[in-house]
Amino acid sequence: MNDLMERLQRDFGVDDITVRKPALTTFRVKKDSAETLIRELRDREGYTHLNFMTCIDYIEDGIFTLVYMLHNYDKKLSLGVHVDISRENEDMVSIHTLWAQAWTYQRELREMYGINFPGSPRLEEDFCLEGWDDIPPMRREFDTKEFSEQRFGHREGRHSEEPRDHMKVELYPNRGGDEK
Amino acid sequence: MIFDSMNEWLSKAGYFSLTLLIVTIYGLFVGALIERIIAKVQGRIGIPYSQPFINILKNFFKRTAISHGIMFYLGPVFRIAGGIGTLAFIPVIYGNEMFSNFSTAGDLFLVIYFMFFGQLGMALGAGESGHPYSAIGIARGLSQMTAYEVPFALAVISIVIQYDTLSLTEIVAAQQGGWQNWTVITNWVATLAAMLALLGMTGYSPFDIFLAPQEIPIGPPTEFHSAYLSLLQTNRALFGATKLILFMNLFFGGATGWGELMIKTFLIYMVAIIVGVAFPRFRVDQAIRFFFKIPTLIGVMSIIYAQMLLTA
Amino acid sequence: MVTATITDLLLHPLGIYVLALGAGFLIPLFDRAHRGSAILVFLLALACMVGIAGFNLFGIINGATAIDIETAGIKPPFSINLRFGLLEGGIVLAVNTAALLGAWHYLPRLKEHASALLLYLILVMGINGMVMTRDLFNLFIFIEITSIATYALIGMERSGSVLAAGFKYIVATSIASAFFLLGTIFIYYQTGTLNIDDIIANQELISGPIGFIATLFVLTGLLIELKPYPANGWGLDVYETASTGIASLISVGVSAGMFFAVYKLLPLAGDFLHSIAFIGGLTFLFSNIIGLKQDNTKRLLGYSSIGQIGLLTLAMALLAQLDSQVDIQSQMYLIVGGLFVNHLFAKAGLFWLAGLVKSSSIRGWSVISKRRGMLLLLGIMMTALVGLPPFPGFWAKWELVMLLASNDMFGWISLILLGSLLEAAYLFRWFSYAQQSVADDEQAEIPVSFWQPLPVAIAVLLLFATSYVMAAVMQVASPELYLPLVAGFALWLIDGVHGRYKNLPMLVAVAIGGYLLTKDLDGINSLFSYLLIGGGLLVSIAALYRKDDRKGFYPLLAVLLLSLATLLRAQSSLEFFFSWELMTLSSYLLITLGRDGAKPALSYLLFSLGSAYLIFAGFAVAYGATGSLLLSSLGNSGESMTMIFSLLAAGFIIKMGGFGFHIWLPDAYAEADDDFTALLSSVVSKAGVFGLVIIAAQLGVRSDIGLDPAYVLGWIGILTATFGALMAVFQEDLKRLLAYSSMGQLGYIVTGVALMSHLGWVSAMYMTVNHFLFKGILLLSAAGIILRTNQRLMYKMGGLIKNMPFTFTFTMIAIIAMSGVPPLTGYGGKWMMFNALMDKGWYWIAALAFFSSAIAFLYMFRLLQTVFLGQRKLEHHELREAPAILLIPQGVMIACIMVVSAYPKLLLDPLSAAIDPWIANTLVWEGTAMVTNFGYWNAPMIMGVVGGVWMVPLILLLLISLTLKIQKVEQFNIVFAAERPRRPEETHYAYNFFAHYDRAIGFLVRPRATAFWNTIVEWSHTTASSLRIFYNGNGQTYALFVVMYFVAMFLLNGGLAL
Amino acid sequence: MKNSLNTDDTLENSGLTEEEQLLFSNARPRAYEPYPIKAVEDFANWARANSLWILAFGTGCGAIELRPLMTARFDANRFGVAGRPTPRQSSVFIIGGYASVKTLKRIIRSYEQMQGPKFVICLGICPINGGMYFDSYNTINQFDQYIPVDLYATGCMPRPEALVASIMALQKKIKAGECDGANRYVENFDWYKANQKKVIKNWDMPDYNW
Repeated sequence: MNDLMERLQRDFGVDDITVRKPALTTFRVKKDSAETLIRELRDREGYTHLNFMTCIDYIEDGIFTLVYMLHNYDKKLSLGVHVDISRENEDMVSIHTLWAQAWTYQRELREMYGINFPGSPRLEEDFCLEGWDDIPPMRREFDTKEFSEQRFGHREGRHSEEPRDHMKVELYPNRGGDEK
Repeated sequence: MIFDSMNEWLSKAGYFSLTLLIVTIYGLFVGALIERIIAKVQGRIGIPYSQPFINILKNFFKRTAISHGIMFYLGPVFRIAGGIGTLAFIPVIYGNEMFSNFSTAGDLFLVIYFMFFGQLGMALGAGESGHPYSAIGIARGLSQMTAYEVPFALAVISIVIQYDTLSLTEIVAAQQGGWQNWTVITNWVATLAAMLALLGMTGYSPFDIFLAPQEIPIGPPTEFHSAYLSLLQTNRALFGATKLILFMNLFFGGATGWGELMIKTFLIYMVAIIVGVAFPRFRVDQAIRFFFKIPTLIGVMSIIYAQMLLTA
Repeated sequence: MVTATITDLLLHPLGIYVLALGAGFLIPLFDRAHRGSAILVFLLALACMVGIAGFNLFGIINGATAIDIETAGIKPPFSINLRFGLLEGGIVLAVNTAALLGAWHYLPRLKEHASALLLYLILVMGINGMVMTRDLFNLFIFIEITSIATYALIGMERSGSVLAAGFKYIVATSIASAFFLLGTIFIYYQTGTLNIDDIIANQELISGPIGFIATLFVLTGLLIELKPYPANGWGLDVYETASTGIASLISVGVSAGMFFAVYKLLPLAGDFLHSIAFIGGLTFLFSNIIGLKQDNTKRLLGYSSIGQIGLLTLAMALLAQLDSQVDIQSQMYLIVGGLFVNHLFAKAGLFWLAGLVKSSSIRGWSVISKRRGMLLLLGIMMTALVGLPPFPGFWAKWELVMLLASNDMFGWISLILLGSLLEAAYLFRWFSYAQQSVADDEQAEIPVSFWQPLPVAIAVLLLFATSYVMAAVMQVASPELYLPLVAGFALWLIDGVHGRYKNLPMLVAVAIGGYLLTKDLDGINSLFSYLLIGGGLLVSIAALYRKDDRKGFYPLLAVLLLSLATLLRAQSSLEFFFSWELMTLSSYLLITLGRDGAKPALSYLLFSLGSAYLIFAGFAVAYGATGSLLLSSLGNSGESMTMIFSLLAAGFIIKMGGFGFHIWLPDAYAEADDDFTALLSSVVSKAGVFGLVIIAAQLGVRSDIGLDPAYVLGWIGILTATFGALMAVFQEDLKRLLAYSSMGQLGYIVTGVALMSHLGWVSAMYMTVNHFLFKGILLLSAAGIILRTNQRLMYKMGGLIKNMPFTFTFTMIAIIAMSGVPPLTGYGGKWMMFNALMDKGWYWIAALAFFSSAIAFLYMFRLLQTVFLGQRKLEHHELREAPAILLIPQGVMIACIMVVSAYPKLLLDPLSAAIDPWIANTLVWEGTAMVTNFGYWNAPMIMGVVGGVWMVPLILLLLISLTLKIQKVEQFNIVFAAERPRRPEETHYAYNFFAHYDRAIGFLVRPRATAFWNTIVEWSHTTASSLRIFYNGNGQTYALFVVMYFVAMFLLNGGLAL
Repeated sequence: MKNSLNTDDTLENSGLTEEEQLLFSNARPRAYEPYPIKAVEDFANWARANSLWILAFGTGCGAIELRPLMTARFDANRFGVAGRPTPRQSSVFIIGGYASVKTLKRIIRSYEQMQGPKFVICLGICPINGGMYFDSYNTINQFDQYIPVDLYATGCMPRPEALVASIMALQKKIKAGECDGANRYVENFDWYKANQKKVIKNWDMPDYNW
């Protein structure tokens, strides 16, 4: 494993290598070399399986972190490849040429985050949301509560309580909610 | 002269209406009874005895309906006409002129072929609904029918050889005088083949794929509802009971009274039910292949057996 | 008196030679003056030759004695010794006519060289000489003259291959002449004479080894000239390369001369007759096998020529053998003459056509697909060549086969029939290429003027004339027999009229003709006449729905329907077979008129001819056994009865598409015109039923011998029914489905006939009528559907009930009538057949009948579901109902179905009455109920009960509907939740409808029969290829073959034993 | 809330292409009157109450609570309850908890395909006010804005016992002749349709799924 990481560090300049579990290591790689690196991992290193790919919105840093989770069946090892892309320029190289099923993930990411994967099949089609007409809902600038109230309405009479306070009242009604 | 024959027709029609009523109610009732028995086996209480009747009433009391066209509208009519007609051509109670219905119109052959009448009409009605699942259900149902017809036809030929007649009345007459004269004893091979065919005919598991409630929502009648459906439900009870009466007449000595009829048909029905609850469902091509193997073989043996009986 | 003498002198047969030689001298002279005048002299000379031959022949027919000529007043061998008798006259007239017509055809080429004109005349004269001479040496001289003239004429085309071929030709014929000359010398040595009559008179002098060798030499020399297989490569090369004018003359003229020379010497042949017959048969068969593989037009014609000459040789040798036992001189004239004239004109005509079309490969003949006149000529020539009626070849073959049969020579009969079938195969394959129309840009313009095909047309007329003469001689030429042809011809004259105006005359013609032909029939024939003629007329009314011109359709239809009428009134097997072949031919041509009809029509024709030849063989056996041609004497055939029955039944079953022989049926039905398919299935197929009933009546019932084949027949019938139904289940094409269904339904009828009981026959006849009714309706409905949707694949339709409610209703009723569901007609047929089967104890067949009628439900429902129900395509929303003219005949038939359903007695009484003379009536009626040993059937009561039980729920539902709000919805308003239907195509469940059934028992219907017949075709092609190894194109090899041929003859005839 | 019934008898079906207009009915649903004779209506209501056929369409997490109903422990068969796989033949629609926008579209289709009289029971809190999904971008908050509801069985989730109780309550309500959801839907059709179209943005089906 260390050999591989050293080589990747040398060849691709990966950083932020973290061993999260004995069988799971993650690292970060530059956007430009990500596709080459993943291809290398698939073809040379036996990481033939794409577990999933997903995205994390770091709105504070102005980036999306794409996570490609790869798996090696022979060594029973997983690798998480993190790729940072800018929130303003949310384009990423499509990997559907490596794994045909990746286009599904990419469609989902396109719909939920608005990330573009040029060349990926059926990218513009609806995936989960039918007829979505707002900004992609998983972007953190999207205010879901406001959207919900505006679109779905709000029924009067609903109120929320802090569970801890509520349970105190429920459990110790005589003491006014005091647990002592 | 004309009035005489009119009178005769009218009285026959009147008696037949009575038969029809009894058989339909009996069919619905026995359906509920079977449901309750199954429920008991499963540790439940099960439906009330009145449930089948209420279901039919409920559907009659539906206030809206749609129609896909004239054949769709007529499909259930054909279906229940097939059921009623089949019953009309069967003498229900042996030795009772009142309940011999219109059996002078034709013989066993007529009954067997008239069974197709309702199926064909229903298939056309379901076809016009335009639902692909209806068509799939019919395609499966018809295919399965061609398969179980084979052992049944062989068994019928066998008993026709045995009794040398196609007349249902005479076949029943030949079985009178004690249980040892029943076909099930005298020609048990044919009975076995026919009973296997009955499993397919009743459409219970393992031969219920053409109704497949989950995969192709209940097959041919997918689109039928409201009053159409209540006609179909009535027919299901009526036609089921009619088939049992036919089997009773052919293989179990017929009946000389309504009580005997009910007991015998109920017991015949139980065979299909017990097999049904015990076995999982066949795919339709498996079902076809099944019928072409063992039941057909038994049917073939039944003809040989009948010929041996004849020479012996 | 003086004038008479002058006339006599001028018209003396010798004038032919004088004319030839005289014109030969004059032509160069006139040529110097003016080319045109030379041509005039040339043509005049030829015309006079024809005239002289005709005049003298006319005299001889009218009782004048044969003319013997000895020129120069000296005795042979120094003079030319000629005879002009009946045979000589006929042949000379025919040859000269062919030569004249050929000259006309070839004139554009001939007139380029004056010497060519000269040579042509010399060649014709040589042939005349060969025919007329009575002197061996003269014969040799004429052979040489002919050979050299031929060689010179071939040499006119100065291309390498032609010259090579010509050289091979001259080498081979020289060797042959050398053999002949040697033989002549030996014969002269032994007999001291060269006069053929003297030689024959002194036949006993030719004896010992020398005599043997002499005869061998003479005969072999002549036989080689006839180009026997395999020593005939040289001849084929000439046919292939020489221009058609020459090739035709070689094929018909030179061969005729040689052939007649052999004929003259036949009395000498004695023991050699066997080998001559063998050679002829071998050549006939093998040439025709090899012909299968040929694509080159002229070479194909060459094979055909050689084959025909082989057949002639065979016939002649066989007849000569028989002649020694009984006197068959008149039949011999008929057979040999008929075959000869047939070959002469048909083959010459084909060569001339080939010359006009100038396509070296038969695949290129599609250029004439638009030239209907030329197509017609081509078709007639081929028909004649194959020996189909009404051409001379038909009569000759009939006589030949009958004669052979009466002498128990069945081996030769099979060989002749097999060879004829093969010949038909490749000739009509060619025809089907000629019919295939090509795209317009590929349509090469063939520059043919009106006058150019005229020789061919005249040849056709001559063929017709000869045919009628022959028929007259055979005493079958009744106007009734020819009525179909006359009617067809009359309608053909108005074929240029706009399409719809032709239907009415056709209907009138058929109605009147049919009435005249069938008015005095009784019994079964009368019943069938109502069905075939009445039904045929009814279905033909529907043809009005087509707006286009349909060139040729109506004349052929008239021929077809009227030939059915003549079939019904046939008293003798000859009339029967004549009508049968006419029916086959006209239906074949009608199928070729369909969209892609050419290829399926070919297989239809081949199977039909196969079946016809089986029938032919059956009749031949019967004739052999009874010595009578009457159909009613079939029953006297004693021990051969089983054989006759099997042959005839096999023939009829093939025609009906019986199990294993069905592969022609779906394609032919599918590709024929839609309204014609209706006729084909509902009417024409009944001809097979009629034949079957007739032979069953004549053969099966009268003795117990018929029983065993009847059981086999019953099984064939039921297997046909089962597999027809099974195959119909898996069809996507509407018409193919109906075609297989037809096959299946006819299977039941076959089984019904095979039962040989009264009930069985009544059921078979009842089902025949029923099949006519429902299949007529179904196929006419299909015609309407196809007209509107322009589509035959069922899964591309759907939901048409909304557009075509009448068509749907009619189809539905027809399908209920077909399925056997009470109360409609089908039930009665099934019930009676089941009863009859149980009566007979055929339990297994009964079980299969049950099964197949259950399977039939599958395809019947599929037809209704996928075409009329389910989802309608967007492009079909605007479709209209089928035209009224299609619906009216259907409506009439529906009415018939309804009436017969309610009162089957109306139909059953006449059926039963027709059958009563053959089998004792066993039908028992109790009021309206029919009672059998097993059960009873009360049709009116069933109808009443079903009507009643149907009305009750209907009224109930109508009442409930009053309380309901029923909304009429559109096709996509079906139950759906997750995904809505997008397109009707995706929502219509129709393609591969019974996929699960296929998975379960589809293995039963994998196309085994097709594979079998394909293997047969493959095998015959392989055989053809392997038989061709002798033809390597090398002149030396060919010469060697000629020599080896002689050696083989020597050895075969026991030369070593000397 | 009671809109006057649109007099125009056809719907626009503007969500469909021109070709598809041919394939779907554009008829406007119509309300039905009770039987003129009270006794007949009562009898009919009794029959309807005792034969409740539930559409087998699990729309949300609550569908899991439906399964035990048929088991030996709860045995809803006793009350005439049975499952039915096709909406045409069903009379009761049980909304199993939260309904996402995507599912709502299917619910509307299925509901409209059911034949009246038809009844709707909502399970759980979510159909009432969104429940724990009150702020979700794709879960509707007030189900009765889109489909008329006859009965709510609240809780998260209600147990099968509660479901049985609600079925019995529904029966009582039907017998009393108070379940006229189907008619309410028809009478306020335009209002319901407007609400539905407000949340379902890709309206690619006819306005009423007959």
